[in-house]
Amino acid sequence: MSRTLITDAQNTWCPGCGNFTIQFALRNAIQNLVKEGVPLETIVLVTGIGCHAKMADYLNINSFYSIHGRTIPVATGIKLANPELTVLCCTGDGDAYAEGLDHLVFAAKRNSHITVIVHNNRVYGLTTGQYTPTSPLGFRGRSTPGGTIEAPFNPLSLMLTSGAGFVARGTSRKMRELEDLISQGLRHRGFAFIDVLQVCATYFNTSEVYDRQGYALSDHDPADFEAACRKAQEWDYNRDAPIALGLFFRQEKPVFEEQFPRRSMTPVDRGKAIQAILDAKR
Amino acid sequence: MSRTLITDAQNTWCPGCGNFTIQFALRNAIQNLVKEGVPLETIVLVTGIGCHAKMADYLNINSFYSIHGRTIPVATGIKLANPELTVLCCTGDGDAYAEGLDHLVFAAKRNSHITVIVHNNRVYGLTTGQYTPTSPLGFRGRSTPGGTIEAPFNPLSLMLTSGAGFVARGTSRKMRELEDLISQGLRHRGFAFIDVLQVCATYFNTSEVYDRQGYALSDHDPADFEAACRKAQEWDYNRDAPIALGLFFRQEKPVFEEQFPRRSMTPVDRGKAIQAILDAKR
Amino acid sequence: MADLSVLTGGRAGDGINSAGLLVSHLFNRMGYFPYMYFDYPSLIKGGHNFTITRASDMPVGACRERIDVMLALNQDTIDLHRDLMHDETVVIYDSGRATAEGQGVPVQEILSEEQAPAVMGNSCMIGAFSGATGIPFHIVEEVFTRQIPRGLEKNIAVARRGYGVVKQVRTIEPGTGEPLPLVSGNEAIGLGLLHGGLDAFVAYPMTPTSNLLHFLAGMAEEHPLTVVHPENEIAVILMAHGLAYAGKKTAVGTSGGGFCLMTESISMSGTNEVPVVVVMGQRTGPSTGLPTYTGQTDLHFVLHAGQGEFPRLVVAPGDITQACIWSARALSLAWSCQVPAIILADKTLCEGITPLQNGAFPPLPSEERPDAPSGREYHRYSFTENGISPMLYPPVPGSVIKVNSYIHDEAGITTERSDLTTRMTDKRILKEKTLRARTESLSPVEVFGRDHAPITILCWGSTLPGCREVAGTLGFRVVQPVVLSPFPVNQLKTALSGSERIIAIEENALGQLVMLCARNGISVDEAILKYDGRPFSIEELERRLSEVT
Amino acid sequence: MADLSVLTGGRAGDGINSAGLLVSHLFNRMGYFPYMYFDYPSLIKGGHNFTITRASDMPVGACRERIDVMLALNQDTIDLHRDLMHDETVVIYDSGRATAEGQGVPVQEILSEEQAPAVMGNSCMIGAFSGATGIPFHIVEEVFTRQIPRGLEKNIAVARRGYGVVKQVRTIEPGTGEPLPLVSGNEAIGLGLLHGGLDAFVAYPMTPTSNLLHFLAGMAEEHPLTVVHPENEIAVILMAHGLAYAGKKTAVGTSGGGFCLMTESISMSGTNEVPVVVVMGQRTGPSTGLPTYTGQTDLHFVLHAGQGEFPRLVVAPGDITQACIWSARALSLAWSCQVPAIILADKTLCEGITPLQNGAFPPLPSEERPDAPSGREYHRYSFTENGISPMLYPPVPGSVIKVNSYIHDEAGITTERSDLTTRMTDKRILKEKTLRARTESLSPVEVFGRDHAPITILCWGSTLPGCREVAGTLGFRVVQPVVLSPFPVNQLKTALSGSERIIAIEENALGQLVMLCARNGISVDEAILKYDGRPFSIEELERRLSEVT
Ligand SMILES: Cc1ncc(C[n+]2csc(CCOP(=O)(O)OP(=O)(O)O)c2C)c(N)n1
Ligand SMILES: Cc1ncc(C[n+]2csc(CCOP(=O)(O)OP(=O)(O)O)c2C)c(N)n1
Ligand code: SF4
Ligand code: SF4
Ligand SMILES: [Mg+2]
Ligand SMILES: [Mg+2]
Repeated sequence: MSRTLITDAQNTWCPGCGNFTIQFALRNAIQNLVKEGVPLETIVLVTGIGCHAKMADYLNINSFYSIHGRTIPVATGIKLANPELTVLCCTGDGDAYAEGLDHLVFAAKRNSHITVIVHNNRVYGLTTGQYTPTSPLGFRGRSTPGGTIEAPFNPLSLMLTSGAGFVARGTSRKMRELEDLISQGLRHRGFAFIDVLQVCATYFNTSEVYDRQGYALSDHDPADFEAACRKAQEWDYNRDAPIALGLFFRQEKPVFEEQFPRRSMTPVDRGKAIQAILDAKR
Repeated sequence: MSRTLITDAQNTWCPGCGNFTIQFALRNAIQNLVKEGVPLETIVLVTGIGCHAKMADYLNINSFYSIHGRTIPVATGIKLANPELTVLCCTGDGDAYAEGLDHLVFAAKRNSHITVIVHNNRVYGLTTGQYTPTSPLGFRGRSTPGGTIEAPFNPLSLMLTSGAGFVARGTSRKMRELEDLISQGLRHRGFAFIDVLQVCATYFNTSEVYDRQGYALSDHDPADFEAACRKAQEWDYNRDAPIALGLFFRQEKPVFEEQFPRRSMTPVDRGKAIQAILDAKR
Repeated sequence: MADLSVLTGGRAGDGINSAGLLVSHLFNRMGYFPYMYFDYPSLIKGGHNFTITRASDMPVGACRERIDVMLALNQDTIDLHRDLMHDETVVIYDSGRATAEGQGVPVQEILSEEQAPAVMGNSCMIGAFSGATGIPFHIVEEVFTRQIPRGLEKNIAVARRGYGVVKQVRTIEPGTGEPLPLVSGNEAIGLGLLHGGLDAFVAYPMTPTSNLLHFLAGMAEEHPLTVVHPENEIAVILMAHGLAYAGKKTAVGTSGGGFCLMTESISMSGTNEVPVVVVMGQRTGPSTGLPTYTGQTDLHFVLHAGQGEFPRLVVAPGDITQACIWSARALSLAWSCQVPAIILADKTLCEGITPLQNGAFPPLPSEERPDAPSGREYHRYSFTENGISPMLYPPVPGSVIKVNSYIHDEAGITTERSDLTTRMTDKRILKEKTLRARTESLSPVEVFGRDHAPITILCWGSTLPGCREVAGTLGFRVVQPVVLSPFPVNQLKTALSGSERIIAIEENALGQLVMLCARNGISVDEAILKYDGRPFSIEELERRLSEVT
Repeated sequence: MADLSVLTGGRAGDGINSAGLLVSHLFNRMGYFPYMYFDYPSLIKGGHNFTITRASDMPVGACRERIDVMLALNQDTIDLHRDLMHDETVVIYDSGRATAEGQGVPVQEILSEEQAPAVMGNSCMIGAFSGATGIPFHIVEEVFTRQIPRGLEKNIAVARRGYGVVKQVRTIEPGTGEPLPLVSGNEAIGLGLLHGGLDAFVAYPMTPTSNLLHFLAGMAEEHPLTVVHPENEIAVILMAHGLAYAGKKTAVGTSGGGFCLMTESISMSGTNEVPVVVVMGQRTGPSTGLPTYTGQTDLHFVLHAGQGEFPRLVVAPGDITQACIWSARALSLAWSCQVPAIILADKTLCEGITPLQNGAFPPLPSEERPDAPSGREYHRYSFTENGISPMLYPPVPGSVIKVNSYIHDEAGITTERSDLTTRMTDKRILKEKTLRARTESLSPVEVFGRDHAPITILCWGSTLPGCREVAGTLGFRVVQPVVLSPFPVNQLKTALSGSERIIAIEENALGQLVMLCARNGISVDEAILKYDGRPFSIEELERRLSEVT
């Protein structure tokens, strides 16, 4: 692999932004994949719109820089088109948990073979700091100057309930561990969901909380659904509590895209198929 | 209450359709509410588009016959406008679980004080029988003639995870019990969710299954979240299993709409507010 | 006989659509050109449904207000359609369900005597219809054999009984035509797309294009075609974007409400140049409107849907053969020019059934697209003379393929530079030119009727067959732009030249084609508009035309 | 002095917007009319931001390509804007961050000597600016006192130091105007809506209208106003439907992408007659485009968005005062005619800042709406002479209030009848007439510049101030339709009458107003178009106009 994985595009994330960590963790995970023999050109990144989404400009790999909230159906479409491709999404919490939540639930339900990395900074970064579905209750953002009146939801629980076969949580405060989770996610045969607690240096700097409360999951069996649900509920994205990091749940299930035809119809196929229909309708 | 609750509109549900049962259960629940002193004119029904949605034509009460998938935000808007109103949705499974799933999750998260009755016939009725998110795996609908490849999700679990404060399941096979659940839902201060297993006589006649597998929840404490989650998982909307009917979970929480101002600004208020801003910007 | 109309009516759920289709097939076998219109409200069982099959020795595609044979499966059919009957209308009715003047068929009795299930009642009525009109029974047998997959023998037996209980009151002489395939507009669009190279179809059900989804889902059972019905229309079009980005020719189907939800991604297609093809079946609006009725009210919406300015192909086929031809072309042009394409149909076209003429599968325009440069780094959006960049799909060893909804540079990296912004818009303008040139070579404007006639009917979409027919009678010319974007102004002017009077016919209240013409310097003298959800009948067209000519 | 431009530049995150605003306030206090343009890329920190404050003794609203004072907080400011400098440009720069010819201010040193935090660096530069241009220090104190809520004394101290370290190189004579409130377009729209009776505002953030959400969310902290930011734009507009159904005057805010998601419910508003008001701020498209730059590319999209045909109000204010006036009117007209209304703005208007002229809050047109009949049963959609039905909100004892997205009867019950379908469309046509009459009484077309001048500039939206200015210089007339739907054809014709040459000016590639005029029989001779995301400068307008006149 001679190509560098970083483009020449000027990086415009704020100093101290957690996206840098995610970028390097992801770059490393991709490099490892390539080392293992996955051709780089078979990897495709889909992003939404937001600070997180700039990953599409910064990583020198195939990419589909989509619109706000709409990474996942694009990724499923790509995978459907060609199951040889490794398809991953870098999406924001505004993107995946608000604007386009339904797609996330359905990708889990279908077990679409894509990896979804949520840059969960718990704020809308690029639109200058409004609350998101994972902001804590009382969060003072620009659309809620007096503090939000909505408690956050728990994306891990939601994904477990929706049927996700790979549910993990990392943080931009721990790059090695994150790299490892992403690597595992990319290797998982089926839908892989990684909620990354990402620090937004400008609008919601949670470094201290994640450093203090975060701990690595251990003594936990990722095959145990009940245990995963319990662990997921330990921290509700709101109140102070220990924040488990690592792989919560993994289970292989039939993959959505594998149940579709691999080859396309040839022109001769088409002619015959059309003729057969016409004949039947005479 | 002199007004009859049924309009003159010609009813066009198929013979044997479970919607009739829901209609009468709902009518009775409303009548009870009115008997208890809730003025009929303060009740508002919001429906989506589908067979279920014809309820708006058939019940002689205030109604907002919305578009496909979009009952819930309309209902929240109405409740926000006037918290004196009792606002309920009759929505379909295509409506609430596919087209507009995100709104359902967010209404639960917000604890919007509305009652959502899902006519869950596990099929798109009005568009002539396609699978929905709660159709069993392998369901042969018109868009999936060879059978679906997606397992259903479990709406009760999803609602519990999303923070719903009232989660219940009824069936069109049991009108009395359904009436009771609806009555309770309408009285619940906050978001009330009722999944109604409704028989579609034409495209998915599940009467026999519901009659055979359905049983009334008993010995169950609706205040116990864990127990509710377990009970909800007993049947996965797919394989044969006992189907619990009744109130799974209930918990009071702060209501979304109560945290907004009740009164409007008077013209004098407006003048002053505008002047104050102008002065500050000089 | 040259023109015969049969109305088949009954309750929703009684299989009226299939019964009407069998009637149409009988005419098809007899050597006529049938046209079937299906009228049904938005409900599943119990309401009133009817079909009108009109058969002629010329291709037709609109109904008359005169019914020659009425096949009544219930009383409503008799009561609701009296105004269509004339002195010689042959009425055949199920005597167990209706009373009328005409010939009653004791369907129930026959079924029980034949130990046949209730669903075979229609076969009995079809038999009676054939008997009364003198269609030879071997034709009935032939049609049943070809069209009724299950319980053939019993169906034939029941039909034979129906055939026997009525007396022949008309004679239908065998026509001269060969039986052609009878297809609906939805099927024609589906076949055209397949011919055009369709790899994948994604849709969320919505009348009037749900049946296109059903048709292609059926195809996918037997052929390597990817058909997906996802959670909603937003997912639909975004999956299409993903599929197309990775090289699969993809179309989606919807109607107005679903189309609204797709507009954001149509605009994305304008910027990211990923070709998506949308089959948009109009119905009566606004909003939910009349879901099972027709209209031509969305032309300007589809012409302008999505923020920003970008080229798009909009074609509005006027009949089933055009639907087939232009669906293939739309897919092909979308890919050759890397633009979004919209196939604008309506309920009349989508659900009407007529024979597919020969020539519906012409060779496709070649998909000229520049090759990717060898040796140089690949840029998804490289500037070229005609605005069309080389389009590759992953995986391509050594190449990075980036598409982007932001304004981007040639490589697909986001930019905010003012010069690049202008250049990318200029690239889109160039693409529109290229698209225009390519559509212009495919006769985007059709002319029918009397050459150089001084009076011209200007129409678009599904009103074409009716307009063609009345123009034939009245000696008018018919001009129909099939391509509506890029609007073929010059061809249209040529087609209209010499007209002394141009009369537009549209099924909307605003005269949307008239508006489009006016904007392009073409003035229309008169507009005949209708907006009750029902297609124009021949008589209505004649009446309204005579009022203004 | 009659015309002075100050460019303030630095990195995103350096508070350039606030610094530029303080400069504008200084001019405001000095008795001038400032106009501030804010240019920033879509990122949070580090990229290059700049503002241009132009001050004049006449109201202005567009920039010049000449900068008289440059306030450079970093080196980029110097390097990127050299082309705007002239021989006498006064350059003031933070000598710790930039080197340039001009007067350096040792901001860092001053701050540490004053023990002031880094954020006060801008105050130091503002002080230096005032010192160099001879703005009396008491004016600086006055502005700081009014505009800087926190740390006032230290800010003043720091400014005083800045004031002292430079030498005065220009003199700004006090002007004669009274200080007016300086507001942004977003604020003007918000204030107009409040004046118009706004009860609730619902929005999902999207540039360039996010600040409208922020502004109204701030208002809601102190006043009984309902402001909601829900999960996405679909929820936004449907909540608005619910709020409006229950009697609350509601507006929503968005830009192109979000607007796409709202189109389905705009169409619903066409059928269910629930008034919703959408503030639509255009930005450079298509798709994500350039999120923080401007454009006028969505006119036809908003005119036709949503399936089906229905009346809608579209107003495109040209400056901040019009934005205030017409936002109030849009809300009021939407409610009086029960139609959807769109306030079409763009980034230039939304985020530009100028003084709000007196007269921005005229009395509202009266909301004439028929009363509900007493004694008779209430019907939400009863037929009336002008198409406007009595509108009640629940709860009304004894009345049932049904709204419906299907075609319905007067009571709001679904119908599929052809006669009712036609009548309901006719009702919508009547409503459009009524809406037209009501807008016509509010001078929907504005005329500026020289009376009866033979050359007319035709423009719409935010290009107005620039056009007005160059027309003043060149002796042209300016005609601006503020209302774009129902299109005021007659008023526009009157306004244009006697023009020998009509030149349209638009920030798009297609000439969308030109297209709209053509459709309405008004032909435009020339179109000057620009589509790089940046607003026209005065010089550019003059240059382009001189090319064609
Ligand atoms: C349909 C639509 N609505 C709104 C926006 C404006 N917008 C752009 S990015 C963004 C929020 C992004 O938040 P998140 O997904 O959390 O990303 P972050 O910037 O925090 O990484 C929004 C609302 C848009 N581009 N499109
Ligand atoms: C945006 C949009 N997409 C699709 C449709 C077509 N449509 C009408 S009803 C319906 C399905 C209804 O299914 P469900 O909500 O389960 O209701 P049911 O008929 O089963 O009661 C669909 C897809 C529509 N009206 N609007
Ligand atoms: S705003 Fe937050 S998320 Fe965005 S680049 Fe800055 S620090 Fe990162
Ligand atoms: S199709 Fe099913 S849900 Fe619809 S009316 Fe008939 S039985 Fe009821
Ligand atoms: Mg975020
Ligand atoms: Mg259903």
